Amino acid sequence: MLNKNQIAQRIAQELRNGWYVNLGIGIPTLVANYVPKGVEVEFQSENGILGMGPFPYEGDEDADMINAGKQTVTLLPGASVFDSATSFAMIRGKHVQLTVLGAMEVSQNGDIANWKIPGKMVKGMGGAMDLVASADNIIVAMMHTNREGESKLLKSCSLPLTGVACVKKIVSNLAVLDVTEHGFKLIERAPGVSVEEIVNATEGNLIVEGEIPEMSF
Amino acid sequence: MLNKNQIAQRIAQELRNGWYVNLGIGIPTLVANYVPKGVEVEFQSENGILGMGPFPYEGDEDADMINAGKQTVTLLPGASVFDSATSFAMIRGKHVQLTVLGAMEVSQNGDIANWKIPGKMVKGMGGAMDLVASADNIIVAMMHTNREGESKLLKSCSLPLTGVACVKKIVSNLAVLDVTEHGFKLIERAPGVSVEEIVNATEGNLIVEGEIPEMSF
Amino acid sequence: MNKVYKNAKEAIFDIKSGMTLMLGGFGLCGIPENCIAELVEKGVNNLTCISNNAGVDNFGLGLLLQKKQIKKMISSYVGENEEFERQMLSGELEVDLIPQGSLAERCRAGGSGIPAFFTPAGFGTEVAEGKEVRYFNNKPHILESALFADFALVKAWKGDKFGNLIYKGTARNFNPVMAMAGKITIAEVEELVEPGELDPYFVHTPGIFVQRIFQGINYEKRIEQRTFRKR
Amino acid sequence: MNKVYKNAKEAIFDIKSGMTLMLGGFGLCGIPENCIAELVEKGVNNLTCISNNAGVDNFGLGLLLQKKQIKKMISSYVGENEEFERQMLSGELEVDLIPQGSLAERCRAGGSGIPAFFTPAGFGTEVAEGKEVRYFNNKPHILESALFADFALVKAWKGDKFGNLIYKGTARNFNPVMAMAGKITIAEVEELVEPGELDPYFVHTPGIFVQRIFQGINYEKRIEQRTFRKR
Repeated sequence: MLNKNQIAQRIAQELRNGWYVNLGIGIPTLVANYVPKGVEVEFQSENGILGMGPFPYEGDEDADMINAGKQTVTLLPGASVFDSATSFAMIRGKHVQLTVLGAMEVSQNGDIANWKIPGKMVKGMGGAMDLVASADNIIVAMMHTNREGESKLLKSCSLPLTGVACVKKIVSNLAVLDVTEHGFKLIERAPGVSVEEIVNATEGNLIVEGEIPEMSF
Repeated sequence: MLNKNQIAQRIAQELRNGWYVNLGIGIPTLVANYVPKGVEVEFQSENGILGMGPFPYEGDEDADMINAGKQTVTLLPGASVFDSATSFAMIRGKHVQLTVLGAMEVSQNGDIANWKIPGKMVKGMGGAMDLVASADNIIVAMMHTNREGESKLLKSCSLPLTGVACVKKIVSNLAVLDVTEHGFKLIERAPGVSVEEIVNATEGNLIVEGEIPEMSF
Repeated sequence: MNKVYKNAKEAIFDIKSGMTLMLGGFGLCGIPENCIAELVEKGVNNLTCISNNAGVDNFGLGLLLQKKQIKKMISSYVGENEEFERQMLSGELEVDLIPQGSLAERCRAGGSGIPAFFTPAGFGTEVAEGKEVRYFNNKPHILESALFADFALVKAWKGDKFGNLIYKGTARNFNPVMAMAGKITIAEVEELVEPGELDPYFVHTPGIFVQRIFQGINYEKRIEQRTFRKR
Repeated sequence: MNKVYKNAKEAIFDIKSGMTLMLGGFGLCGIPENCIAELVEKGVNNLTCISNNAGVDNFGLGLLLQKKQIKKMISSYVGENEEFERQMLSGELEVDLIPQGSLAERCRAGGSGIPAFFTPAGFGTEVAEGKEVRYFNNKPHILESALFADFALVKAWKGDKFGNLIYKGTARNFNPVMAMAGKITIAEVEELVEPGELDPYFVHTPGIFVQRIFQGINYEKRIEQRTFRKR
């Protein structure tokens, strides 16, 4: 079973040279720590940064330099800063090659829900709806099941949707799965996790074809 | 009868303190030379200038600093330069208080034609269609008649339109006229021009009420 | 062209209860601190506030929420604010949640004379309810309309007397697009300079979008998530 | 992220006959001189060119018109060019004339994932023919669609290896919006600098919109209307 950092590390293997990448809040943010050697990417933050760098050194935090998670960050050489309309022009206009975000639920056709639990929690969608509606390449970082052990990979989402038929790949604590025409397709198992465990943790249609390799780092 | 400079000078009397003003090519450009004392305005040029100044001193011409008429110009202190989309955001968004432009024809309901003579001359509309469709306050600077002595203030335009029911005021070589619900309303005569001459030079419906004052400079 | 006001109190003198305001900022970054403080002081209420976020419990728009001066919020993300959540879930506060990119573009559209545009964001979700759907290039889009405000309150780094503004870092965010969409836009700046001091090639918000400007005081610039590395 | 090409010849190597190109510039100000010269040299034809103007008879896009490499022009203003007028009136050249603001906004829309928007410009004129009309706030608007190009060719003052660009004066004009709308955007710059040399708060075109960049040579920067005062 993967911890949060390992999920991020596995996702980082999907990065390709020259890509612009938007990382959501939470686990996705950690992906920046695992960019493979030899791969150059630039991180976009939807509040208006291209070329986002690491956290500042202690004492150098600048209230005027934050990321979309409101964390103090730095800029790398060659970075640029812009307004919110320009930022979403990049996103909506498909200039960002990969979006990584979290989810409360994903359905087997790629629907995603991550912004609202009716009557209980309403944080808002932030930039997620723009991101999932526009990105050609969306990877979801999530736990396979909730605290009660119930699957979050469903036949259809029970929560209000963020986007429809948009998720392409899921990296959970148990597995890597592609979202295909016929449902979730199991690609890799987390170290020490059996196919059976993944089958049991997946409510939506799960396609298991041939030998499923264990993921490697 | 007014010459081109006098037309510009009469239009300049319409400027009000604090206005942003877009001047078209030709006579309208000359308006900048006659801003009344005590009136502060800023000139917008649709290729991307706010705070356009006079022509540069000889030898200081900069190919990278032109106005919408492709003339070399300067910037005044407090000026700004921007891209074409931002420039027309200002225009379309009604942030410009006055537009002055030329016309080949104006009709009594305020239609204007100034960009094309079918089969003969097609220069294009440039920014004129955006300007006339959006400005609340449009003054047309024009000759009252063409070279053949035919009226250019018509019942309806014969040439392809630039905009419909948009012109508010006309300053011609013969007169100042408002465009009203019932047609052209004569406001002032050019020095030495009789009401009869104006009537004869105006094909569209012309309203003449009471004594018509001669314009003063 | 002198648009200078003495302070927030004078600049917002004619903001009245029931009006619609846009407020720049992302989280607590780039928010018009002086104007917000003065709105609390003034006690206007029944406000409709268009702002990406709603501040935190005791800062930013949270201050107006505490005093129940806000009738309706139009935002994209409102986490980090318990009082907000309480008022919303209890029905005291109307809330219109909008995808962040649509919010930014709708402000820009309002300032740009574009009454409506199509975007893919929100198709198939609650956000699309009641909105026209049209397919372009086989992909569904929804029609979103322009947003306007009686007053836009923005915060900039430096500004001149003509209203030209530049922003520092990510404090830019929604400020430029909201400056475009206010019937009256009030800019508060950390430093007010003379016309000619800002480089005309690098002005972020041309003065035409700004009707009033003043130099703010006592900026707290609170950091919401202080994250750092050890040296 | 190194996007640097050696020169125009290498940067435009895969531009082919029949393609749609966007070319920045207003009149002769801010035009991609090196790319245009290389297109002439290369001899590609049947091009659709989206550009605010069409150059003059012997410079700018006029050079491509002379060689009859252009099948169709999409522009807002094409005066100052006799060969253009001749080709257009004789029917050799297809011409789509668009209001200047709509042209700029349609490029920006293409780059921003906005397939269509409403604008008042052109209502009641030839431009509106065949387009949807809708009233907003009692005022008629027409629906305009996004523009795209196989290649956008833009000219900037300075640029870095990541494709970040800044423009000088009014040479900015259509360049930033066209940079957004090219499937591949090629930027030619007067000065190529290292990442970090441009101030990140004042970049005009973020590098994400630029796929290739090269330092141009022998800029003529011809002045169309040299106007001046005596000292």
